[in-house]
Amino acid sequence: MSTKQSTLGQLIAALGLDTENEWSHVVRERLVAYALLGLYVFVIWFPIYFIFITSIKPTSAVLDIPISFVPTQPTVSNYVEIFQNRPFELYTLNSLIVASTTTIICVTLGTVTGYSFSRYDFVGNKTLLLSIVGARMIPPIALIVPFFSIMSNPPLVGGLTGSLYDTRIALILTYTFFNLPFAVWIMKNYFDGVPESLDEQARIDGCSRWEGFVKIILPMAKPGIAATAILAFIFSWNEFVFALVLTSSEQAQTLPIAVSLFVADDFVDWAHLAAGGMIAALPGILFGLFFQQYIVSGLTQGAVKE
Amino acid sequence: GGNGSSDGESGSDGSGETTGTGTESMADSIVFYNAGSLKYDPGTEANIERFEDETGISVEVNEVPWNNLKTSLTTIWRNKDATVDAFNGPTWWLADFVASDWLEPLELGDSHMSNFPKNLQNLVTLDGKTYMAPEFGKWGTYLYDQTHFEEQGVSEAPQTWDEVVSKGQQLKTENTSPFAFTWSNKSVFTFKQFLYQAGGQLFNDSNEPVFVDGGMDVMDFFTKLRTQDLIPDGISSMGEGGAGDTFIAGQLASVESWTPLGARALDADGWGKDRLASAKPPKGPDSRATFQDTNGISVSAFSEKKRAAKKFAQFMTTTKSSKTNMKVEGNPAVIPSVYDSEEIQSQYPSWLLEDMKFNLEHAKSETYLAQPQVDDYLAEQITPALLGDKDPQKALETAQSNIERLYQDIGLL
Amino acid sequence: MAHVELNDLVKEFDDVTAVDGISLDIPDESFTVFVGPSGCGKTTTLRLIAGLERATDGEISIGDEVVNDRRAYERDIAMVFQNYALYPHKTVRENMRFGLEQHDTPEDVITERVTEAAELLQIQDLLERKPSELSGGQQQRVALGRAIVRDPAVFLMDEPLSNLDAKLRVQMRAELNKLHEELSTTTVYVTHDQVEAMTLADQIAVMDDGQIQQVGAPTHVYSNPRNMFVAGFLGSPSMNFIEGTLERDSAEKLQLDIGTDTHDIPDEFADELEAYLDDQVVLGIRPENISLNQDGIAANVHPATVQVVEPQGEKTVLELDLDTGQTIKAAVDPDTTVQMGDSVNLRFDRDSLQYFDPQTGESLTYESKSEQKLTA
Amino acid sequence: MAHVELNDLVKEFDDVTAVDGISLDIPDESFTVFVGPSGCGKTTTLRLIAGLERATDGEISIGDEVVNDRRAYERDIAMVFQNYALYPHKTVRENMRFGLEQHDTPEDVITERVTEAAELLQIQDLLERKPSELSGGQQQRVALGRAIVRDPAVFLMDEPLSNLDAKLRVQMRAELNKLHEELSTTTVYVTHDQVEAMTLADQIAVMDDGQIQQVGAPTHVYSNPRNMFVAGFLGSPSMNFIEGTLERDSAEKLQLDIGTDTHDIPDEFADELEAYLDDQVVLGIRPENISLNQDGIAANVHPATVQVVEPQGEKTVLELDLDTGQTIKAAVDPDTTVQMGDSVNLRFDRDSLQYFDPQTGESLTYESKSEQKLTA
Amino acid sequence: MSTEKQSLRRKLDRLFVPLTVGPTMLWIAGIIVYPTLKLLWSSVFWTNPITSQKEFVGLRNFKRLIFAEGGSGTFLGLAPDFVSITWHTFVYVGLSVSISFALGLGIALLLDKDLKGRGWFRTAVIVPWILPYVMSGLMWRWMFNSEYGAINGILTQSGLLSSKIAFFSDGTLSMMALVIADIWVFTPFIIIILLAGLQNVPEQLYDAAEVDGAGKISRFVNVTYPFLKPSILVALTIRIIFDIRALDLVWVMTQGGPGKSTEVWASWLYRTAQVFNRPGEGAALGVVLLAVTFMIVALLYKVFGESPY
Ligand SMILES: Nc1ncnc2c1ncn2[C@@H]1O[C@H](COP(=O)(O)OP(=O)(O)OP(=O)(O)O)[C@@H](O)[C@H]1O
Ligand SMILES: Nc1ncnc2c1ncn2[C@@H]1O[C@H](COP(=O)(O)OP(=O)(O)OP(=O)(O)O)[C@@H](O)[C@H]1O
Ligand SMILES: [Mg+2]
Ligand SMILES: [Mg+2]
Repeated sequence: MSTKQSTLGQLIAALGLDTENEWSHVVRERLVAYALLGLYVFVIWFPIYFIFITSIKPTSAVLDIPISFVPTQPTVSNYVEIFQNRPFELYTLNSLIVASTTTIICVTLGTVTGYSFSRYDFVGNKTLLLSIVGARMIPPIALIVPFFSIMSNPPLVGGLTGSLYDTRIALILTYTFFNLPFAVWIMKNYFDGVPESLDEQARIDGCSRWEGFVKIILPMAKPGIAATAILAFIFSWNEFVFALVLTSSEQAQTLPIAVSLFVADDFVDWAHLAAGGMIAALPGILFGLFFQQYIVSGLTQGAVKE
Repeated sequence: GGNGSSDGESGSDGSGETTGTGTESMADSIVFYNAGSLKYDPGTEANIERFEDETGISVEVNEVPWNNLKTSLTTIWRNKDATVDAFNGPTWWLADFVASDWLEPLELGDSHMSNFPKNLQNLVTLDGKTYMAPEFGKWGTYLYDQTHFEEQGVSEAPQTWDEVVSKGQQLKTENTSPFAFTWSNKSVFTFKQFLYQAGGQLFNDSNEPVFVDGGMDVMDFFTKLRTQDLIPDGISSMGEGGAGDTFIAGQLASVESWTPLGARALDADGWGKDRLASAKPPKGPDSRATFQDTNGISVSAFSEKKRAAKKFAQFMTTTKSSKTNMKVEGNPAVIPSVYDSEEIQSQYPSWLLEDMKFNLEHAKSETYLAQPQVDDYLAEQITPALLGDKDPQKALETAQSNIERLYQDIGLL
Repeated sequence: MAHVELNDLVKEFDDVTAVDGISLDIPDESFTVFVGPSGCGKTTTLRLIAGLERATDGEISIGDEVVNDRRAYERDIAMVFQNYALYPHKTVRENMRFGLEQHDTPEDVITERVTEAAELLQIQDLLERKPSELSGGQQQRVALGRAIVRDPAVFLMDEPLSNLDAKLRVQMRAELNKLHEELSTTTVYVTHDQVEAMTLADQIAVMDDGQIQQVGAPTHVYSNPRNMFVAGFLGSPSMNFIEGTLERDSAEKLQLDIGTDTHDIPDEFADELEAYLDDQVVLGIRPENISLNQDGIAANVHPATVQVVEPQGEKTVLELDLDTGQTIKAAVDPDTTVQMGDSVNLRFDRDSLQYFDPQTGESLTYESKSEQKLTA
Repeated sequence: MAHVELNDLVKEFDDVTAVDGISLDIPDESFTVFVGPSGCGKTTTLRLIAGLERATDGEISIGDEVVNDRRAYERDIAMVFQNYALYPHKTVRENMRFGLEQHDTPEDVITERVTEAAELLQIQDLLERKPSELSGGQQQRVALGRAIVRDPAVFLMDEPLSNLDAKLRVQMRAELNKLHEELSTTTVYVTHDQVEAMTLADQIAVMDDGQIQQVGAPTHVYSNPRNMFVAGFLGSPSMNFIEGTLERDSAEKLQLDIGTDTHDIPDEFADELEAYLDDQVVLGIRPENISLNQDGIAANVHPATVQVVEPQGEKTVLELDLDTGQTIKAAVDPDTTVQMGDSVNLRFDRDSLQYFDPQTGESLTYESKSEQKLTA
Repeated sequence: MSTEKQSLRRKLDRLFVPLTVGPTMLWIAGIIVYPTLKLLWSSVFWTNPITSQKEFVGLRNFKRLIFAEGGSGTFLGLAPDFVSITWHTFVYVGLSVSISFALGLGIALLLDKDLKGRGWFRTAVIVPWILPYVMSGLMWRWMFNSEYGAINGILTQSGLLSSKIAFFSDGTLSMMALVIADIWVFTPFIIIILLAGLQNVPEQLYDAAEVDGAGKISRFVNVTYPFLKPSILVALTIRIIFDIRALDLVWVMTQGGPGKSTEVWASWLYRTAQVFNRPGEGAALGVVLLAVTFMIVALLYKVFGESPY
């Protein structure tokens, strides 16, 4: 009893909910925040949970009524069957390579360009920025055919022979085209919020534009960079239509394609689909968990808050 | 025929290979686009393995989700790209592909083609050339829940549309609807099947849409079913999976579904050979024809490995392959003789085989140009009509005039 | 080490002219202090020298080289910003190290200098904190520390001690003095603290409205202002100005008629003022040069009534109404016993008198006083 | 209108105790000034009163109500922040209006008050600018303006004049004084400027290291510090401390042996100091209470050598080496003629002497001097 | 430092803007110039889907898509498809963007608080966005399944409803399902962008506002919002642009059905260009879409465009 209380007490203290050390309104707000966040997380995770329990139900039990929301006879057979037939490791690898390369390119170029747009009033600054944002308003679906033709013909540059069709490079190029404008724009807006006096101080400290940018401004732009990186990563991670058209084999196909393959034409085998979906979701979830501290610290650190 | 070495000099496909002529040497690999995952096509998978073993030509299978296969192919061909050699798809794509010069005639020879029933041969032949080798059949089979029938005192499946209605009254219970259709979320397919049963067709020989009269029979039938509550609510959204699921859940007394549902039902909990039964489709005003949705293999006109691809198309559609496919997967064979073979007879109940064979021989279909858009014009009118939200006559007339205009537009009329 | 030269420097922001044609020579190794009212352009001038703003017009040279087109990082300066501009994500130590690292200073030198500066600024215990965890004065000391660890050609300091208490400020002032004596780095310094200006400066530049009013040695400027603005700006409480008409008294000597009272002009100024006979002249006298004549009425005293007694610790400031109606201030001994309402006689220290032209504000006695000093 | 009471107030940041048990009564309508060295906890105390920090311990009441759990916006205070904290996206006018709008002030009152305050602060011309287009001093005035337009229960001002030049500061000080006389709003004020502290305060609280060292009327605290810290902190240059051994001279009177020289203890302190006979005692004397005895050696003078002559305008500060080796400072008339190296005799004003226990730092004469003042 | 190195440094510094902006502009030019021209070019041609022959038709493609051919009795002479699909798009984008924005803003504000364990909350909240859209679409199709879906399960098994709802057989319900799925998938995006933006709000201004007597709402309006504006602009713009042309969810969940009741511009464009093989009309739709998007973005710029300084 007493230990229970003390662990409860510890929990309360750890969550910053003890009225001893905190303002009562702060505690009240925190409580409300925890409650709301808890509710929200519960609601948005419920579908994932439902897919998960569907995936560990025996195939036949999936269609039981009433629906059981707690698995009674969990089984991994759906997973085993799927894994036997699917090179998921390859799809995951492709997704990872494509998404991370795209992210690196977009974040690098987007950050430096966004910074210049934010700080320097060079000729055409506004026009260029507007055209960058405007560029991304073209709906990509309208461009499937031209893109396919670019990628399936030997590239103009580099003296390479052979086309880029069904390579990760094709996807990376396509995705950077889509993501870069946004990266530039997000970073520009972010840098607008970083006080210019810090640039000046860096200059006084003997930094050239490059050095000041790299050593002072970049560390402070972490939240913006993190947001941009996540955006670029997830967009590439999730893209489907172009992956479908530009790739045709495991050497370049990504997870969304893998998932879509579970959809047979004429009936949906929900148990296996759910298992496949979980497997396809897993890299993302693991990725999220693994990088959570980077995501979180990226999104908060460097903050210019004074 | 298991002897694949007859023309098996596996010449390497030289880099300077030219397209178009049949005199090229045999490539040692081809790219095959399969609709959906081979996981769900074990029959095809087994046949591909046999092909590779016997010819030494390796087949690179590219699984493309069904919904996107046509897009992928269209994109590739609009670029005159040689990425794909052969693919597997339904017969109703043929007309558009052929009209665009995207497919290569298969030159399968009469001996091969004569294995298939006449109606099917016609379907894959355009301007006298064969563009698709039929691989396996897809058509509706009337399945019913025998236990439920017995409980409601119905001893025999309905033989005609009228019986569907009359027996439906008996079969209806609180939890169970008497009747549903496999094609139900593709209302066009449903419509076509019943149109054929009513003796109608979509187009006449000079490409004019002519379905309004026959269509009205279909609409009348449906209105009866709907107003008398003999089909479930929301019928328009019940895809094959949905109808099948509902059937297995015991909430449908009978269903017109493509055959694998039979196999699924036999495996399901609480089902078995005693409970599941099949019958021939109920006869409409004209016939018991079902809708033909057969899949076959075609070869790309832009392929650089046409010889190997054609060989593949032929191999995959031999009697043996057809039998294998049916054995492994339960896909209905498109060659009547397969149903009589001993292996198959021992594997499936004879009543089922009898109905399947009947369907194969009586199925109907049409190939017509601008199929997706024609279907779209149809669907947008008949879906609300089927649901009772629109006057059927008016819906059909609108659809017909829209299609007429489309055909004028593209120069067919 | 370098001397800095400003030539007709102008800086305009949209519709504000912040710096309006400044020319100034800042000799090598000198300590030049800018003073002037709020918004007169001190910070802007510093930023122009630093290369953080582009001059609208004019020329800046550092060490004989025109640097208008040089980037700030190429000018080799260290600067203390008025608003600190500390890097919020770096600790105090990192803030201080950064400039040195940028200049490829060896690690041991960095450590040494940072430690030294931290000690000098009494922030040794704060080295690992982030700026947000510091008090205002501590942040300011870090900003100062960041500059003094460097060894630049020019130091620019913008009110670096404004947030420090008197005691610390005296210490820091002494340290800055020592530092300047040791390193002799040319320093340009902005302050609003007169004591700082007087004690630190080799030369002091008084600015107003974007222009330099007077430049010179601090005591010279203080005791010999060129015009009423400078006279009034320096000194706290500021100089009293008493306007009157110049006339001749019965003895034919010049005297100022200031209403019901008169003021005798000292003989040495008679020549300069002659020309203003019968004209308006302003007499300037600093509060600390006024004393209470408690021995009864004598010559050259002015009767007045005490209005306010303001003890300020080391001195007491009196607000007095002259019998002529003008209000003036006097700074007297803190142990004075006068009280509100007392009638007193004021004696103006005759060595410290100044006379100005009320129209132009120019000092009438500037030249002669300057000479006097020189000969003295 | 409200009085403010602080009871054993403590504020700890992670490992720093910024405020360490402060108890203070701030009477209604009073003007209380906090002074103390940089980092001693002044800002933190203000923030605690404002409700921007939560007290780790202790109690704060405003107008008889304990407000520990009241939020800042429920406390009805106006505050000038040390770092201004202007809203960068609002114009000067909007910055000033905002607080009034929050308190549902009628439009015409807002307009009137903002116009008035702007005039008073001499920022009328800047009303449409954004803070980033202002000089440091201008920003500070806006921050001040934002507070004074309000009519709160308590004003909190954190070094509101630190970035203004002397002249403007004197004006602002006067305006604040007038404002306080008109409105009588309880005001808590932090400054490092002693003149400000002395002239504005009804009571002054000297802080060190998170604690209050002494509270009282400004002149009282200045002339009668409770301990060496207070004595040394107030006044600039600060009080000289001379340590010696208390002994009896030939006449049996107490005297301080300060090496080669001695210092006679005035009779009125004989009783208090008696107990320290043969012990160490520290003599405190402010620089301005030291004068140069130029009439040759007499009683109670101390010979010394001038080391540094520092003219500061209104006074000149001398750094002197006593013959005993100790260094002290004296503030003398600016027209002094002494020069570096001169030998002089110093006279300590005997009314202004202080004595301290060197161990505890406590004043030994605090009690008796307080009484003296009272009876005087 | 050697003078050589110094002059290099100087040169590099002078080239800062060209070097930072140049490569990106070149890179992007690929998608501005080429595809835009391609799009405009294609939109004035008509390709016979049967014979693949191209024909210059001027603005006919636009006329056909936007105005009814007969023009009889339709609203403003607009094509009924155009009107209804525009309305669907408006409903779909409007509802899902506004709801997810409100939700995302709320959650971002909560997550910006100094809470223990907020790291885990952040991760948990982002996950829906990490899952492939296809998977999410299927998942929601399963959730809304008319027989075995969790939603029907909960509603009927808890006794709230007596019979199950066939969500995908009703246009309105299908749209609702799409909107819910869309909100589920894209709210994390809003959260992330706004969360990053919130980091730039100077803490001291909250203090100043609180002292000025500003309550929660007023602090949000007067301090948070001005600093968040650029991020809101980014979040809304990208969100709207993505949603207007988002195809994945619609295609996986309803394919525009039942009938055409959930057909939106994106699926219409896809259907026209890819399924019907009518690239010219698809391109024309693309141009319309581009113009509409541009207008929306311009509007957003007007509302949120100013930066806080
Ligand atoms: N957020 C914080 N975290 C940790 N320490 C802090 C924080 N804020 C203030 N301190 C410390 O608390 C002490 C008191 O700070 P405070 O700001 O009250 O000083 P102050 O008296 O206002 O000084 P100054 O005159 O320099 O402004 C200082 O040592 C400071 O470093
Ligand atoms: N970025 C700007 N845009 C417009 N006006 C500006 C800008 N910066 C400064 N000013 C104006 O230029 C004038 C000079 O400003 P500056 O900062 O140099 O004054 P200062 O002498 O440093 O004053 P203070 O002692 O108050 O800091 C002021 O009137 C100020 O308002
Ligand atoms: Mg300034
Ligand atoms: Mg402070």
